[in-house]
Amino acid sequence: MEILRVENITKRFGRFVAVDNVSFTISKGETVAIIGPNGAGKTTLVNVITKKLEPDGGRVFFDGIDITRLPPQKISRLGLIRTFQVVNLFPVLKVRENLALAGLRAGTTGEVESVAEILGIKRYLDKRLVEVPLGVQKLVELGISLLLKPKMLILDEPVAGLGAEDRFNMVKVLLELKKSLNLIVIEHDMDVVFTLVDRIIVMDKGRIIADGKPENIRENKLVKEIYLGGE
Amino acid sequence: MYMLRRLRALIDGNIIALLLLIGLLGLISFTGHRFYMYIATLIMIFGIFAMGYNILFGYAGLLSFGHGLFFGVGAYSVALFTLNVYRDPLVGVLFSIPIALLTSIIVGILTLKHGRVYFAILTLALSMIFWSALIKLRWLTGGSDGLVGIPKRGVLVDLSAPTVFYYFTLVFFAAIMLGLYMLNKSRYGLLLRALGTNEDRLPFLGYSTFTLRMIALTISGVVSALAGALYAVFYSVVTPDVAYWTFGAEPLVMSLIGGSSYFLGPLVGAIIFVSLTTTVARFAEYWMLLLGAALIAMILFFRGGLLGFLESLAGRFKLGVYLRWRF
Amino acid sequence: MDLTSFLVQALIGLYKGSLYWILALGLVLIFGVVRVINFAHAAFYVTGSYLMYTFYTYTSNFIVSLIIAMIITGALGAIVEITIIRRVYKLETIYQLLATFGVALIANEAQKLIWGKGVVYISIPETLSRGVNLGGITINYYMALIVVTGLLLFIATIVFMNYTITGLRTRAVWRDPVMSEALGINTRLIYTLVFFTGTALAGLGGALTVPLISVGPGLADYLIVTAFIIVVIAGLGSITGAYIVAILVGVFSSILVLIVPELDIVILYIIAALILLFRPHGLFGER
Amino acid sequence: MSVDRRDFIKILGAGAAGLVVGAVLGWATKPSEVQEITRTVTVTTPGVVERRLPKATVKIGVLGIRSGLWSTYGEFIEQGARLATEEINARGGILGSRVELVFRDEQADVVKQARELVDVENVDFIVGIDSSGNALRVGGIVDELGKIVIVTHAATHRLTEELVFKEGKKLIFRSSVPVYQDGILAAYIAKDLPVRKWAGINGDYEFGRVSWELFTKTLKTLRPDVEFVTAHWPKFGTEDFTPFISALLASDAEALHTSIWAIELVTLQRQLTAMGGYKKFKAVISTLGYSMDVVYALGAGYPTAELGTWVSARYMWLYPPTKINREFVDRFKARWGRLPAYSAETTYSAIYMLKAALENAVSLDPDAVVKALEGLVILTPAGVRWIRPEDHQAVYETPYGRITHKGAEVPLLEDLKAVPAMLYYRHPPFT
Repeated sequence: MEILRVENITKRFGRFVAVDNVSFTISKGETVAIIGPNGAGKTTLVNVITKKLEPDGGRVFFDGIDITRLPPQKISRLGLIRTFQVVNLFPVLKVRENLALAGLRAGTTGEVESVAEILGIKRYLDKRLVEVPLGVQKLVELGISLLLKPKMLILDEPVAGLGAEDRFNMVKVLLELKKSLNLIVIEHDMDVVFTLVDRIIVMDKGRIIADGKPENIRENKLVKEIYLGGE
Repeated sequence: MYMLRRLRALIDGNIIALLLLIGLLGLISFTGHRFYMYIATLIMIFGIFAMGYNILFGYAGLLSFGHGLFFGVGAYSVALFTLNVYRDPLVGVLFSIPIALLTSIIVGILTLKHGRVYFAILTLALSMIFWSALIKLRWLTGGSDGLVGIPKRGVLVDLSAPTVFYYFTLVFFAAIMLGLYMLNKSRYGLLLRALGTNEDRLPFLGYSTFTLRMIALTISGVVSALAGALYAVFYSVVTPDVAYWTFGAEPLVMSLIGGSSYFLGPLVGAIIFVSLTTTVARFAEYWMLLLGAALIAMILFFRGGLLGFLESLAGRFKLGVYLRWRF
Repeated sequence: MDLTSFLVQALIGLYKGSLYWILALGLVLIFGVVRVINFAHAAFYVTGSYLMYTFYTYTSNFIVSLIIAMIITGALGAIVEITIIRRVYKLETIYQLLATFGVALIANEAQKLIWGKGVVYISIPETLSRGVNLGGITINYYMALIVVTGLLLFIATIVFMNYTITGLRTRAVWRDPVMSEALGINTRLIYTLVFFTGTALAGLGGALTVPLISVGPGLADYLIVTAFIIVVIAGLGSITGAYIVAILVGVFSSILVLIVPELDIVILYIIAALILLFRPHGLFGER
Repeated sequence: MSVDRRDFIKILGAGAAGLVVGAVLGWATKPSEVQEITRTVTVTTPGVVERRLPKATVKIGVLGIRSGLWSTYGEFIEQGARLATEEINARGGILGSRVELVFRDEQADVVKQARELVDVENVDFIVGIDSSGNALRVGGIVDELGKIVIVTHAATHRLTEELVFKEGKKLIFRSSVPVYQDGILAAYIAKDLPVRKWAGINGDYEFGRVSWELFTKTLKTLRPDVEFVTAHWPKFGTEDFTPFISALLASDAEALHTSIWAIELVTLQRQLTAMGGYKKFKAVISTLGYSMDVVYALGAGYPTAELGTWVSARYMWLYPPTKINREFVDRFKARWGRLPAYSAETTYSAIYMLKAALENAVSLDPDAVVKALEGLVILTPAGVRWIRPEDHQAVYETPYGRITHKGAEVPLLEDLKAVPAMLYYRHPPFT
């Protein structure tokens, strides 16, 4: 059964076409990675799906509902939650307050402590966000997303900028998460992608150039040429 | 046990300072010195105005140049109500609340859809329209001379004795300050602070920034209007000057002087502003010159306001920080 | 309402619009390049008027006094930039606004100290005080001179910005100060120069108006409002926009005086608010 | 202390003048008001010898505009107050008590300043106040101040008609003529001019509006054949009147009425001249045209219309041709180097009003002084002032005159036209 359907999404910036007529469907329970070189249009695509940006054409359905015209807060309330590439939270608020913002919205204030426990950031709860390390900030970002009770979670480069240990932690948490909800990750780190996902969508120059199981993608010639080959 | 924990969570440096100040203001009435009481009343009224203003400015991060409009709406509601409908200052002041609520919502609908710079400009434009209307609608507002004879002695309450009016203002002041304090501690306080910090992120948490901004504007508008209402009763007269943009910019200056990122900043700013203008105005003609110099000095050297300056001192001497609302 | 009086009213509006434009020009220039909303702009304008009054009274030479008034006002602007404004560039807009507001307060009171509290003006130079009679209304050559000066200033600014090296450098800073710095443009110098030019233009405007209006301490408080309305409706930082809007505001408000004398000023505010509600970036704003 | 000869003569003069006014009143008004007048005559009786005030110093707070565009008006008030005080102190003060002045800028929140004057500086009286809004603001809290306030410039009729007469705020007085001068008296001048079509340009604030309303209403009753063809309303702080002037000139008006004042009037007159207004308008009535700041600023360039540029003020140095006025003008000129502006005289006289009232009440108790001021008749430079008991308004006459240039230091006036105050003041109950 499908949970997300993207139909002919197009986004232009002036004359530049960032996302060019992209369509795909994701089924419930699937964990998907969107990969591609820089400027391939991955983040723009996610921005359009979650309405950080208005699409120039096409439609998006989430859980059977047309969300193309909905404002971001409605989409969030439907359970389609995303994170950002660069930590995008509330730096002067305490970690606990950052989490509480999500808790207050979704009625999960009582779970703040336990989520922090699971993510291993409990000892940072009473520090301001700016005062904690980047790895912890990324986990806070994730914690907020979890407290929002997502049906689907879109993670924009969850391990970017993290050290080896933080990266390992994050992947561990994500592996746990994929059991209970739909994940989409945008990621450059191929190790992470291949350990985590069931399906990979490859984008280049705003188009999908390949879509399939990880092992197939690894073998795809075109992908190798423009993307994996470059690594 | 739980109640006790809740209570402890509510107590911090701010509330202690606030209670001390309210107590001190209460004590001033016992001196019986009318000028001190007058200055204290001004501090309370402008304190309310500035604190109301800072909900929008310091919390929600929205710069308004049109708060004279809300102050004016409060002042003119009391005046028109007590002079034409029911002759009682208390009922009049309370009457200003629904009017201010309505005004805030209308202003919000007109101004909150665009970015922050345009919010500043649009509020300025709206307040200037309101100001012109006060001058032009002479049959209703008395034009530039305003409305005179707003009663202190009404059907229900008699505030004509200076001490009685002082306590009247003090009750409103204390109620509003404690109310704002609770707000600051509540979930809305958190949300408003988040709004001021990173409003673009909130929609992705499922919050509508428009609604949050509207809440901030409404609270701010109503509190500012209450200040205007008290001011009108206090002076017995209201003129369009209170709606002019320069008047509306005063709470901004107060917030900055005290420190707009601190809960008590605007109040501290109001105390300094009222005392300072009272003092420098004694230099007769050149008080504006001194005011200008003071303003520049503040911007160049004490940008966090007085509380920011104190915090940096406290930081230097490793004293705990009790005043900062963010903690 | 016959056609002649309507046309005359429009002509008067053209002259008023040109005055508004000369007042707004420096403001736009400074905002565009330096990104500072200069609240003290009108105070510099009035300073120009006072200086013109003083020098003209002593020298009786119109052109010389005009130039001296302009240069001294510009120099005062540069001094303010170097001592105060420079230190607030990196701060939030509101601090910049307040700093320039402080400068305006000081300037107003200083004018009172220097030139007294009385009313000051000079006469229109003999040759320009004559004029043409249109339906009983004399429009003198000096008014025409203002219109021409306004137009020349507009053309000069456009030419300077687009066809000279300094202009191109200024435009580079206008677009992207960080990148310009990386390219080796001395942004600091450009900022001071722009501030000098902007305030000198204010001084020129002020000096040009003394023969027409009367000057007193604190007049700036009343002038700055109109200047802001124009700059905001035009879209902050748009030079062409400011010229067009200034002329439009001049002509429009002038005609309003003729046809709805009861309401003119309110209508102007309402129209300004409506424009901003539907085009918050102003009529000619870029973003 | 004894009443010296000069004072005595002055008091006698005042008493005589009071009788004259009383006679006029008796002729013009209801019998009840005549009774009031007979009481005022008794006021002037010299009292017992051993009379002292409870304080060695009488402190008077002076409020005026001291910052911004109209600060010159605060200066006029200050000059008048200082001159009166210096004179009084040089002659032994009031009943032996010295007079001391405290000045404050009414632009720095007038109510705050008034409170501070009363509660901190402990002044016994307040005089001055330029702006109508400020006068009403102080008036609103005058009972809390508990001190007598004599307004010497602000012209809103509502101060005396509403606050004093209707609301019974007995502590407010006014030594200067209100907007009656600009509206009603202007109409009396206009009625004798051979023109029918009038235009008006007045400030878009209450003073301007009321001036024009009173002018048109009165003139219509006096001369039913007149027409008011157009009215313009420049806002407060208008720096350039050209669009208004061209609109005025586009109408078919023959004469112009304006209550624009101070710097704005200077600009208006200059631009009116430059745009050919004086070729079109046969007569111009400028109600505050003989305010000294305007007179000095326009000087020899003060334009004259064919049928006259009719100007007035709340007092003019060249009227009345009495000894007391001549001497006042001379002393003022010697002291300040300029001819007295009207608010200098109104403030000067306000202080003499206080002196007279104090000498009569022999008390600083506000109620006693209010009683002494009510109905007071006093000879002042502007002529005989009668403090009308009902509304505490000083009743006196200031004429209009045509601007003429005779090579004097300033433009002079000719054809002075005075109208009895009883005709052009509004009277209780102000309906």
